[in-house]
Amino acid sequence: MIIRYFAWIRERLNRDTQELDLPNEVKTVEDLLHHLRETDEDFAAVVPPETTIRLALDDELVELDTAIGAAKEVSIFPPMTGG
Amino acid sequence: MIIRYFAWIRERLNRDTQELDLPNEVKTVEDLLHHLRETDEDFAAVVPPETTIRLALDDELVELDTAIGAAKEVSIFPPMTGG
Amino acid sequence: MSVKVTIQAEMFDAGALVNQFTHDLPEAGAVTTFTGLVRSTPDKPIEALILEHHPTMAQKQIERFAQDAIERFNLLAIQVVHRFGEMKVGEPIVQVMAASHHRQAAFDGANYVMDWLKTDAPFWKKEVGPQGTDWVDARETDETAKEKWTK
Amino acid sequence: MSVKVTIQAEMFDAGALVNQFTHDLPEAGAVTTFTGLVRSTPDKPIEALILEHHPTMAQKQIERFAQDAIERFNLLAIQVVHRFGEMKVGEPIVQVMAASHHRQAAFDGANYVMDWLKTDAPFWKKEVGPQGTDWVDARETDETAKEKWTK
Repeated sequence: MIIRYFAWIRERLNRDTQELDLPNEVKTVEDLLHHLRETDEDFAAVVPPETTIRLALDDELVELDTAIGAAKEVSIFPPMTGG
Repeated sequence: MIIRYFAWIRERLNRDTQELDLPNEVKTVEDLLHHLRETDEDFAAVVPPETTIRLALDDELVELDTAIGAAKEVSIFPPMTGG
Repeated sequence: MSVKVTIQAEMFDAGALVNQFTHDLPEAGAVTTFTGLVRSTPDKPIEALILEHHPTMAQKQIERFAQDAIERFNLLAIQVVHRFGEMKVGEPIVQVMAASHHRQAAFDGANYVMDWLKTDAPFWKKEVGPQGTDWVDARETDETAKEKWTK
Repeated sequence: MSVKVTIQAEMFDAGALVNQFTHDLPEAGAVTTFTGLVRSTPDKPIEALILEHHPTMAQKQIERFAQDAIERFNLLAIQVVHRFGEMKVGEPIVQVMAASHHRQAAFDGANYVMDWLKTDAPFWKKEVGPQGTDWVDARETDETAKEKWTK
């Protein structure tokens, strides 16, 4: 699983991508966030649970309860401000 | 009083302007239309009462019951189709 | 808060107008441009359009709609160019440009001016087609389009 | 029924894009163009904007909004250009052009794409000002702007 970070999340984590083998109990995008907060101090500090973030699986915006399934990439980012 | 005609009304009347001294009893724009129909065969034929027309007094759109007052020009035309 | 209205027979360059309009507005975050063009469709092919107009009234009316739009939507600037006379298929007839800080005001400003212009600006279209010339009838939907601004 | 989406770092010429887009659409009676620009206001002066983006996702999302707009408003064509990277005050960030037979569809098409793009296209703005750089917060009103399309 490749994880991509964007905008201030990327900046504060000081990394834009990361490869990770997910344990079997990580089924949904929300599980992944829990897993990252438990195993990664930096992530827990930069993206605490109350942070407003948005997520994409393989270029599709998803909700927290979306199953990760066979997705190859998860993108984690703040609300968009384009246009 | 100058009367200006536009679009198909102008074409069918075969005139674009006309000068006219209005009798005292012609107070409103509607009175003027009656007066034109009574005194001008061409106008009566081209613009019978059921015709959808619009009117302006000195460059301002007006209703049938608007008083002519001190206006110098009346414009008579079909609904606009610009833009 | 500037309003500029030009009524001309000459062809205009739609893109060049957009660039000129935008050039001196450093505070504008949004510019909406509407361009109305002479169109020919397979079911009703035309060769050209002739626009008759009432010069003094057209100028005054369009300036008024533009000023209304500036105040109603808090715009930075609005510019309208409307042609009269004969124009070929594909040529621009009218262009309305509205600039504002945020996008919705720019959309609404241009849309508002176009809705009023369609029914209340003294222009009349005559189509030149294979069967001769024909005055264009006013569309009922143009009259009702204005109603969205009175809600 | 064509959709063209370009995501690029290079500056673009807003007016030239309008003219290119319009050139090959003889059936289009209406073209609406929205141009979003880097703006600096007296109360919040900035020098430049840096846009970060998610390239593959941005392309797919914008193509989808554009295709939705084509079908929803029966448009003839839609084109979107969105920049990323650094841009100066007054430079264009994004341009959306919608062509249709009649004017309201062209207005709605461009407006619809912009509303979705603001909240669902993966771009993030960072302002470069006298006090350093600052990520732009998402606006609540951008999120609610989409609601008008679900009525």
